[in-house]
Amino acid sequence: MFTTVLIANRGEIALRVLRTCREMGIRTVVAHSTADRDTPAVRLADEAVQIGPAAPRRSYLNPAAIVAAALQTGADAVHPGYGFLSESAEFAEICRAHGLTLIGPPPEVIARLGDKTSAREFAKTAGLAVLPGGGTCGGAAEAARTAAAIGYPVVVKAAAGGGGRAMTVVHEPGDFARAHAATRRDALALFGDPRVYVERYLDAARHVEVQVLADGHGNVVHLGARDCTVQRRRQKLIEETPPPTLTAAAVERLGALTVRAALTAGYVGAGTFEYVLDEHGACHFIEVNCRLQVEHPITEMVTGVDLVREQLLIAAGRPLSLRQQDIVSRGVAIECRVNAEDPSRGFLPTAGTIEHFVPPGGPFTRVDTHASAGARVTADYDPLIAKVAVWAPDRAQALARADRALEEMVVQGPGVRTGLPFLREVLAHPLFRYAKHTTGLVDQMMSTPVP
Amino acid sequence: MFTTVLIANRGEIALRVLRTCREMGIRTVVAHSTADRDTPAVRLADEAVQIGPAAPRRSYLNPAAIVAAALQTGADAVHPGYGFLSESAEFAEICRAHGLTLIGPPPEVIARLGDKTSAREFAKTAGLAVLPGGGTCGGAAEAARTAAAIGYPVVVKAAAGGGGRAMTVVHEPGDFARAHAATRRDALALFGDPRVYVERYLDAARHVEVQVLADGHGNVVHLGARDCTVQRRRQKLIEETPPPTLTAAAVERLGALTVRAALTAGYVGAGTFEYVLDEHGACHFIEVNCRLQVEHPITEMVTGVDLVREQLLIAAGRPLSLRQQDIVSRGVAIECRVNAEDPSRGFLPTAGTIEHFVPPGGPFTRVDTHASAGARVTADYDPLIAKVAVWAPDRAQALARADRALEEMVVQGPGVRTGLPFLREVLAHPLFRYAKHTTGLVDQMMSTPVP
Amino acid sequence: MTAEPAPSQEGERVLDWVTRHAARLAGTGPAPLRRITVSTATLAVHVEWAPPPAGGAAPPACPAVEGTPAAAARQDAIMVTSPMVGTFYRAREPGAAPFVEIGDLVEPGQQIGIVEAMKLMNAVQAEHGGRVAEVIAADGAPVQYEEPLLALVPDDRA
Amino acid sequence: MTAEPAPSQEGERVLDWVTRHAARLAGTGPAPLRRITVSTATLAVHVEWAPPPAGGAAPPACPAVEGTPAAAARQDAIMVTSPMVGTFYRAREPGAAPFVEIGDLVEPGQQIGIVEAMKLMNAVQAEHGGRVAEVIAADGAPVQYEEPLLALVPDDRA
Repeated sequence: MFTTVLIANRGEIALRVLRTCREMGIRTVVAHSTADRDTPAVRLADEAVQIGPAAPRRSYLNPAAIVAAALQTGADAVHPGYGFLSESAEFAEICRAHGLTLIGPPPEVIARLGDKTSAREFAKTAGLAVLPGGGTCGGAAEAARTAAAIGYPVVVKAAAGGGGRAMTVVHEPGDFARAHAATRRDALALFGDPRVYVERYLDAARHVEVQVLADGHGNVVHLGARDCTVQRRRQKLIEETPPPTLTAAAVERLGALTVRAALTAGYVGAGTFEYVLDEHGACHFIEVNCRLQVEHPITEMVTGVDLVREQLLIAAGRPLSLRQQDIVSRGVAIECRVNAEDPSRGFLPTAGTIEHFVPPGGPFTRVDTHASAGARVTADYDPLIAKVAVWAPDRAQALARADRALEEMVVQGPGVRTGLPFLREVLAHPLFRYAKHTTGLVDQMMSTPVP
Repeated sequence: MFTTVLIANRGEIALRVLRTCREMGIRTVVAHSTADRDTPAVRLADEAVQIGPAAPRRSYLNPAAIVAAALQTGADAVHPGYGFLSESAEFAEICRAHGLTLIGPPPEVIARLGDKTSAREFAKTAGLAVLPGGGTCGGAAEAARTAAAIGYPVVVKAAAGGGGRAMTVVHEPGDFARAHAATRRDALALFGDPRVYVERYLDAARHVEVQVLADGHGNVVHLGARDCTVQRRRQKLIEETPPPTLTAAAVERLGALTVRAALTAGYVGAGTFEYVLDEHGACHFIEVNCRLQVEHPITEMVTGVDLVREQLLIAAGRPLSLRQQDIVSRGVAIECRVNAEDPSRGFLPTAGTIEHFVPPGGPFTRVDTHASAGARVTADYDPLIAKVAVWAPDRAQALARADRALEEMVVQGPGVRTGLPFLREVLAHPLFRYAKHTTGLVDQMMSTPVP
Repeated sequence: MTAEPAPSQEGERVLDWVTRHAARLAGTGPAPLRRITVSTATLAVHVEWAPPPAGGAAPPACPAVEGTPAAAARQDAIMVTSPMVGTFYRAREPGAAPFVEIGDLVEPGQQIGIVEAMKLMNAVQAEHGGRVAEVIAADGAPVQYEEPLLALVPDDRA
Repeated sequence: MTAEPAPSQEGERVLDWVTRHAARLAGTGPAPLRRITVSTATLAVHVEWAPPPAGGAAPPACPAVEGTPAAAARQDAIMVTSPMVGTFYRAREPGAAPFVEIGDLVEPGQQIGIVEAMKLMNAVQAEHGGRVAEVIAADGAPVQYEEPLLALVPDDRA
């Protein structure tokens, strides 16, 4: 096992990784920017290294600074968390070149599955259904023909993209050429790579994903599926497991398919295969996330498996101690992301200082947060303040518990607004309660004026 | 189901009960003293009634004030929490006379099992082993003969006692008469009842208890056993489940015996049967707690059963929905009680204002607390600030997790001292780690001077 | 949150229902109605009132609510508060004259009412003397511990 | 926490072990040794040092530590800090003369050292001029972002 793990991230996920390292007796080094000097992960770390200024390009996205910090503190492994460099094949290569174990899949796997076009091609060979569509190596005219063959609406997406950026929905053939050119420009600007591809666009879809663990010895298991349909700005807001519209048998089938695909890909580590469900319940592969996900706690709550612990054991070369039959899912878990943002102004992030902070507690309630009274919420980073996850034997009780937990939570301070009231509106919405919502739920809620 | 439940308690347990009521859609009224006006339970309650001054005799121990508050707010049930009036047969009678459902066993059951002498007699008829001993209706001479027959050391205990008070250990026959007389005086002063009984005293015992749920229709189940051996001043400090020294089969046997005894007693509600384990592993009944216990969260964590929810359903007359085979215990859970007290001064309670408060969080960590930044810790009540409970697949991981959680917890303020560092010393103690400790552990730790 | 779009005929019925009940509902809450949500097919109704102006469920720790004329008068007043939680009665028995009325002079120790808890009638006595400026708790009202019952203003003759 | 009482012979061995190792252990921690716990039978060793005097793992946000003479001198000093995390070198190559020494006059923009990260040698330049009052980071020391390397005092001639 590793002696020292450098945590190359911030916020709640830095703390999450630190907690498991501490429990496993592994020394932790937290690499942090000047803006994060006074955060709990830095306070609790065995050692902390200031790697750069607030701007992520010069700190959390700077491979040289992170590798230098790892080498000077004697770290033998680097945990990238999620976001930042967690899915950079290049960073994975650099770590390898410097004798550091990056906790995640090997660079080749990230390169193959991280690119959306090649992931799509891979998925087809691995026997996963994909939405009609294809890459557009040729010009705009060929792309338009692809779009016509798929049938409108279609979406044009950056091959190197992610996080809902450089992505344009086209409803009419007449709009295609302009959208195609604009998305290429965005893709080049955002990801340094103009390649795009075209895919059928599902208006009323549900978003489902399968969590896998794969060791370096050819063993792969899945830990069930999560439903992440409630999104705003194409980012997840509420996640639950198991997906309320899939039967246990359907989850098992999707899990088995995913395990086979992960094996084919030579996947190692914790990873997530994302799918959309169309209105007929058919599953289509979208992408692979080669890292831990924000919503991993709900899988932990129903399975009892500490995913960060498994990541560390796998990265250290251990064979998985869990077989598929050991993974028994119990009950329902729901996570609500509490962001510092203003839903009434298009979910605009807000900045300020938190004066009063009371996290929820009590039965079957888990809170992952780096916030406390006195913490500053800055515009430098993601607006996530806290993840509130609850467990219950069934979905109705889990929804009631989530609402109770959000109700008792206090986050107050000048300038600070949170999505707490909006999250409770989602929990109370009939479409959500009856699990008849799609990824369009939040837009529906925002566009219907309050009487 | 009840429309409105009045919560006749304070601190973390008032909040605990409120949470489940809220999740079940039951209106809550919190009855509180002037000292507890600004507590979270009062803030979150649908309605709050100030029932008296800080002194418990005139508020939380005042049946007239509680019943008046229940009647004027339209409550149909009263939840007594633990401590205060939770085991008062007289209060249960008063509630019944006023048409209020007291959430707990019927008054007759409390009267029979609450008295330690009659509980002992009952246990014998129910087939539970008790320690050699007996009541002392006769004089001191008869009691001394009983003691001699038992063999020294013996303990003289108040029949109406509890909480480790009016209880004297006698090592030599020559000390008996004086100890007997003194304990009778204490018992009269503390409980208004001079009756005492004599029992063999176990120097090196482990403390184990079985959680049961019984409905009003003759169904009783047990939810496994908890080990509560780590005590200071005869009050529990750390509890864990399952007991590390009992095999699953032994827990099952003890559970089945307890279920049979609860059936015999006509028990209704949630209750706990307490036992001591002698050095040979033999179990001896000590007492029944006719209420929810402080340490109930660890049972909830391993079984997934919300005990307060079950209490409410039972009190509303519903038959248990759980059969014994539905109760599947998973993993290990440990609770640490964080008290405002100073271990280096005999665990003397400390008072003050909490300025910084950061509860632990993250994976498999549950916190039950009414504290937050700005909260006052007063000498009026129990020094319990927070209960930190963790879960893990096995005991070693659970111990590491408990230590991690306590390490990250911050409770600071002028005058405030907590047992946090001491709890971590217990977790690290070899006797505790190897589960070879007895109820004498804390005394051993305190009496061995630090080199 | 908003109502689900309902098929037109059902929509008519729902709108009718909302219109008929809105006025009645408005009177039942502690503050003006803010929102009514109706969901069809399985019937979910959600009614929300504006947050009450003051602290809501909080006990009457401080009797003064700033900004009202009575509040201003109470600033200098001596409060007679309830010695226990129960029901406040202004008179010895139904129909009898109240112990005190506005304008009466009250002497220290004088009984000003009764608080009943569990059939026990407990006399409430004024600790200090003064002239009754306001009767705060109504006859038969449920009162909490230390809830103000009467406001007295100091009077030289008391 | 304290050692379990061991049988006398084992006790001798343990005491011997502690005595031999205490001195060595004392030098390894950031502060004086505070406690050694030894548990026999299954061997559990627990060594604890006193808390380090300053913030421990906290980054060197503020270079001044009040109360020391150097700190007093630094109060008015201009700090040249590291532009990145890496290894600080005072000279262009091993054995060469340092870029600057105490007492040297430094001009704005003058190179005062090198920070190496991932084999890249990055020149460190003084933003402001001044006389070198203290060399804070040692040659070959790991430095963090914004960690002070040199202290300059303003000098009219600079």
